[in-house]
Amino acid sequence: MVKLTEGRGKELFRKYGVPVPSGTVVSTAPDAEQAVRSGKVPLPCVVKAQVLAGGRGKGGAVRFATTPEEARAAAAAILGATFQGETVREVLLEEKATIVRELYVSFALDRGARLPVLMVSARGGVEVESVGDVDIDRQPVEPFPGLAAFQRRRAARVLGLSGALGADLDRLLGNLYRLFDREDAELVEVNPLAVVGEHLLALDAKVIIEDDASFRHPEYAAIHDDRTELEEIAREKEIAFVQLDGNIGVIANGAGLTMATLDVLKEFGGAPGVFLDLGGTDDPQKVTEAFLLMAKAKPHAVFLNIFGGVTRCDTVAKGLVAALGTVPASERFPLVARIRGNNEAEGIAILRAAGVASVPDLRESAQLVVAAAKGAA
Amino acid sequence: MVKLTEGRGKELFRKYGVPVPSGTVVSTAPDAEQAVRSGKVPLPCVVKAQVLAGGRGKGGAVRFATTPEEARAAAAAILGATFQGETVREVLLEEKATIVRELYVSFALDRGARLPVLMVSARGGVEVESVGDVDIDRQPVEPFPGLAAFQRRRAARVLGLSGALGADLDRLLGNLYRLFDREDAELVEVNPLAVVGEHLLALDAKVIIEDDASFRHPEYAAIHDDRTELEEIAREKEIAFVQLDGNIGVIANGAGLTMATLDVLKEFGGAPGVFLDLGGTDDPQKVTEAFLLMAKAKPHAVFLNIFGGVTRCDTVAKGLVAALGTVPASERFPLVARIRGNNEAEGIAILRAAGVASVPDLRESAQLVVAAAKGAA
Amino acid sequence: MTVLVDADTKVVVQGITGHQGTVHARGMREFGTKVVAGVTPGKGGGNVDGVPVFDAVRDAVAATGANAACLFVPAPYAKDGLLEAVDAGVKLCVLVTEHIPFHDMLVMYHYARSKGVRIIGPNCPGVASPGKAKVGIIPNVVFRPGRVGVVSRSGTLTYEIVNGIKEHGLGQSTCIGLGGDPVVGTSFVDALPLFERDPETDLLVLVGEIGGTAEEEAAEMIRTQFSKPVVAYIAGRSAPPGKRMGHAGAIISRGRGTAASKVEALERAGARVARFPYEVSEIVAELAAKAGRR
Amino acid sequence: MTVLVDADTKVVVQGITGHQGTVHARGMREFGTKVVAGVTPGKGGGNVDGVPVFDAVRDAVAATGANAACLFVPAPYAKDGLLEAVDAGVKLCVLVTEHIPFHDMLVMYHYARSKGVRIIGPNCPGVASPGKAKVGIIPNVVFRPGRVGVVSRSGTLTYEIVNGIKEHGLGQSTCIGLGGDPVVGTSFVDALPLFERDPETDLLVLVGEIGGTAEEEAAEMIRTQFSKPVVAYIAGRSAPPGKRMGHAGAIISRGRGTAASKVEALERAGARVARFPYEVSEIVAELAAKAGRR
Repeated sequence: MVKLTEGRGKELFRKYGVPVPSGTVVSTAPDAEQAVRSGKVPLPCVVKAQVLAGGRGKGGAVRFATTPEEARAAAAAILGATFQGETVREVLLEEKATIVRELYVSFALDRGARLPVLMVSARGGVEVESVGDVDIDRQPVEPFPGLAAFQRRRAARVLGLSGALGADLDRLLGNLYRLFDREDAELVEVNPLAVVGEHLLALDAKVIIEDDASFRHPEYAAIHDDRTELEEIAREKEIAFVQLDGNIGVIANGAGLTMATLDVLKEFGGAPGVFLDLGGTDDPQKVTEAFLLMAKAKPHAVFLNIFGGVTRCDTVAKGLVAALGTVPASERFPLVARIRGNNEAEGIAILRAAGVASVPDLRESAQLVVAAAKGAA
Repeated sequence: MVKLTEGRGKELFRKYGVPVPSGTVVSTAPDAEQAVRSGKVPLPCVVKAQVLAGGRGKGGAVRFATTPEEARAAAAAILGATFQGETVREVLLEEKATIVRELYVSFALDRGARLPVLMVSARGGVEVESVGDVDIDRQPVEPFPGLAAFQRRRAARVLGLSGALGADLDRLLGNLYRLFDREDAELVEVNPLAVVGEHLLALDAKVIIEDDASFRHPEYAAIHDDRTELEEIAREKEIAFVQLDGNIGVIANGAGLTMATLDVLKEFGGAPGVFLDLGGTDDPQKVTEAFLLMAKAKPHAVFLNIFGGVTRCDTVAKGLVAALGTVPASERFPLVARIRGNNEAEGIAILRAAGVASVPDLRESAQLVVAAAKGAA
Repeated sequence: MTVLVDADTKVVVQGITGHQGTVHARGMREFGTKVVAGVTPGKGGGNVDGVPVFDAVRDAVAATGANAACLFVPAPYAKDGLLEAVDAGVKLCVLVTEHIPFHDMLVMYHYARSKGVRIIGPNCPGVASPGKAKVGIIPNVVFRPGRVGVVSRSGTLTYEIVNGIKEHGLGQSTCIGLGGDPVVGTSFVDALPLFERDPETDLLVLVGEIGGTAEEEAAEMIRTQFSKPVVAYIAGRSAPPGKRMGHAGAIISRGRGTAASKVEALERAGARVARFPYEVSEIVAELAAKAGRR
Repeated sequence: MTVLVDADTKVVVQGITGHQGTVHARGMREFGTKVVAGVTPGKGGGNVDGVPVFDAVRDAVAATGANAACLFVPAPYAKDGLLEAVDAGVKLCVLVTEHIPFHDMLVMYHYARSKGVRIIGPNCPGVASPGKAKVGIIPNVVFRPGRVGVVSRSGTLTYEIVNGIKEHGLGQSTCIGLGGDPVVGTSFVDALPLFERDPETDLLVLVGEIGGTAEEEAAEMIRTQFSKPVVAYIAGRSAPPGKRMGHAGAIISRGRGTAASKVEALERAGARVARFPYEVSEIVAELAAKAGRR
């Protein structure tokens, strides 16, 4: 998934006709001052760190300014700081709104119903998790015929908006749903949606775009703020890769088997570090690349747990043997292999020829790798 | 329904990305010459009368020109001429295409299936009515999910188009369907859709827009080339009005009852002239207006046949009596009334007070009005 | 239930605060129908002749258990009104509104169908079963309980013919006015099985018009799957080709859908076809008399 | 038919000329499945291992009577491929393709449903009944005919567990791999009634994952409407919150969909919940042995 920063989310809001305050994103303190001086950002203004973490207000990542100098100082204080592990590289400056009421509006996916759901609450401006279910109105939206006018009217009644504000909401919801649909969003959330004077303004923007739709949206391909460097390399090679805190590397295939392997390692006292899911490849070259990527993460021991389906055991064995030949002796680590399923016998034979034993029992192989990691530590 | 001329249809085609030859519409012969001289219309070119009637080619309404002077002469010959009762006020000039093949493509409504239907035929360039069913491929299009890629591929196979021409057709069909859907069309027909060099070109455009969608398309309100003057007045007053060749005026309510009245009058040797359907009004003012409109058509006799449902008999009677008072003696005509249904007794009483008798039996009243018309003739 | 409505039918009138809505809600109640609610967005909380008005159909259904909707919503908003009724769980929607674009009707029809909801109309008089309930606008005065079913594409012509049946001393089981628009929620072939199954209908009157092929399709069904006597009438036998007689259902095009083709198909299917509206009740009376003698 | 497939299942493979399509078409045939046709637009007229290839699913169905489709169509074209299969009248679509945007799946699911077509997947291994037919990619080697049903959101983990059942000397009635994407054509609650009705299934193995609430919903159905013994396993008990483990089904969010909540719900519903994959077949063997003794 691609989480957009508030600034990028608001750009999308503007494009789809969802009203947002006047503002701009800058990456230096002087630019912040200049943005205010030029009139691009009216005063008083808000200066917000463009990080994905929540709770920015409490963490000092949101500040206020009434002069260009204050805007500069606020930006200087925030830029380069770290919030929940994220370094601030950009700040959003925007006009501070005089809020009459704070509301909540979002579109998300209801997996059970297989429908998008429109959620609204008159209790906006707080973490939606803290709002009781009774205060959140949910309406499923059928892709055909799409968000209907009667649903928008109901949302307006729930939010207590009528007249010009009701008409504003009607347009806003239509536009927000179009954004959700056309941009392949997993989530579009406005919290708070503020009543400012006689109009509605989206004071925050949370937009998550679905990875799988990237063939329709190449513009989001570059945005992956929460990946580590190795995760990024893995992505380019189309290998699912997750870095945790432990010291055992796991190469498996399939999300379920990968997670099950984690469960078993933990059971035997192991601390899994890097997880690498080959998925359904049957290309030995890809196996080799995955293995070399694993070596870069410097695990204390590696557990190769493959059940051959689309991925054939002999393919994995060939890729593994090829990779073993290129890892320098200094970077070697203990390896426990377990390969089962399609072409199991051929795979085991290839590994045996390269001096690697396959341990067919999952309990036994997991215990071996945990012991090996402890020995290497 | 609003039938668009070829020129207007092609404007829509351009707007939706359906390729048409370079061309323009002019209304004078000098403008025709100028359009060619300016290069707006490349030579050789075609000069086509912008009338809605079919068979223009045989009627001399389509001519060719290889010089600006010839274009002028062709336009002069066509403009002001009459084809099947329509006077030519505009001509379309466009580049003459070198046709490799002529195909047929249309979207229309299949009432039985309640679905739009895509029809294609490799036998284009002739009246589609003359093409056998076996040579026309029909594919219903579900509004959800809309025209699918596999349907466009099938159309391409049926038409024998592949490679760049197949891709052209794929785009063209997608755009034509969008036009059909978004412009509320009853019919969008391209005949011929021509293969010209390596591309497809729509050499004709037949577009019919639905009247009922006029609240979404005010731009079509002015276009009603096939209405008589009285029909146009009736439309403004929202009265359904049809002019035929006979001498009996009929005021009825509802399309079915109006047609049934026609059937009965013919049975008794009458010749219905103006038909006026009040629909479901219960506004006496509208009845008065309808009656005065009828007077303008100068019928030899008028038959008022009302079955009161939404329209109440007393309302009709009041409106009729009000109208009778304003028609000058010189324009009077024999009137036979038959009013039944809701508030029948009140309506009959009102008419009786104004000296008009209501004849309850349809057979008898029809015979009376036929006799009256013959007496007046 | 006999056909579509019965004594358990509870109607919500959408657009009840408009002139038409108010008048016909009253007409339905005078017929004996349970009109339990009205809906007009923004007017919730009030009432019309004592019928409570709600802002949304969902609220009306929750409060009153309405299971049928009668829509007097203006054409530009009719699609939304229908979607709302379907979403609220109503199972029968009578769409009185005229001039609804057929592109809207395509969406409404296919959506309602996917949810198992029946639409009658648009541009239709609706359905009435004398002694049970009426959803729509057919004038009450033409009815009298009986055993003749009526299904029609017309409006006032239906009233004329139903009234004729009454004047011949007979009565009706159920009368459905389907509407004559290009896209209708319920067509003859959808309605015929309802009458075939209905134990209260002995004989069916079918009133068609020129244009479209709904009557030809009905004839095919009558021939193969309909066991009761049918008396038919097709309006527009003498209409000139290509001229509109008032609505889009009445266009003659390409030689299909002519009166001749419809009459021929119906006669071939064993229906008695009247040449004029007044002949319908004459034939019905004749058949009823014969059946009575047997 | 037992569950979804049987000896009358005739499969058309969409994307048969691709590497995956060719390999798995072969695998299905080796399983004993009637693979009657392949489809690849533009390659009609050829064949793959003797299976005729058509340009369109409609042509393939007309020529071969195919009633199930197995799709190996790349994600950007998968929606069209599915719509084509539904339009052609196929009744079961196994969608092996991964990385299909869920917005596309919403359209595919609701369209297929309106036409009465069942989708398995996307991003799934498909369905197999040993001795009858397989539509999908589950490796043949793990199967052996028997009376244990398996339904799972996982891929290889399913193979692992199915294989374990075989290694304990037991066999499977039907195994369905549902796929773990956010929007799936068939979920646990859709699949459970099929196994409940299936006379060839004595016991059901349910393999879930963290994320979503499909397992909680399944637990509720097991508690109230499922009469056969259930052995469950939930992968990801020790996965860290908020980290993706490979696909979108495996996100922990807002405290719902945790392994703990799933395990608790299943245990409350009377299911035996294994803590590790290898425990599943151990429990199954234990229950089978007990049932055998009775």
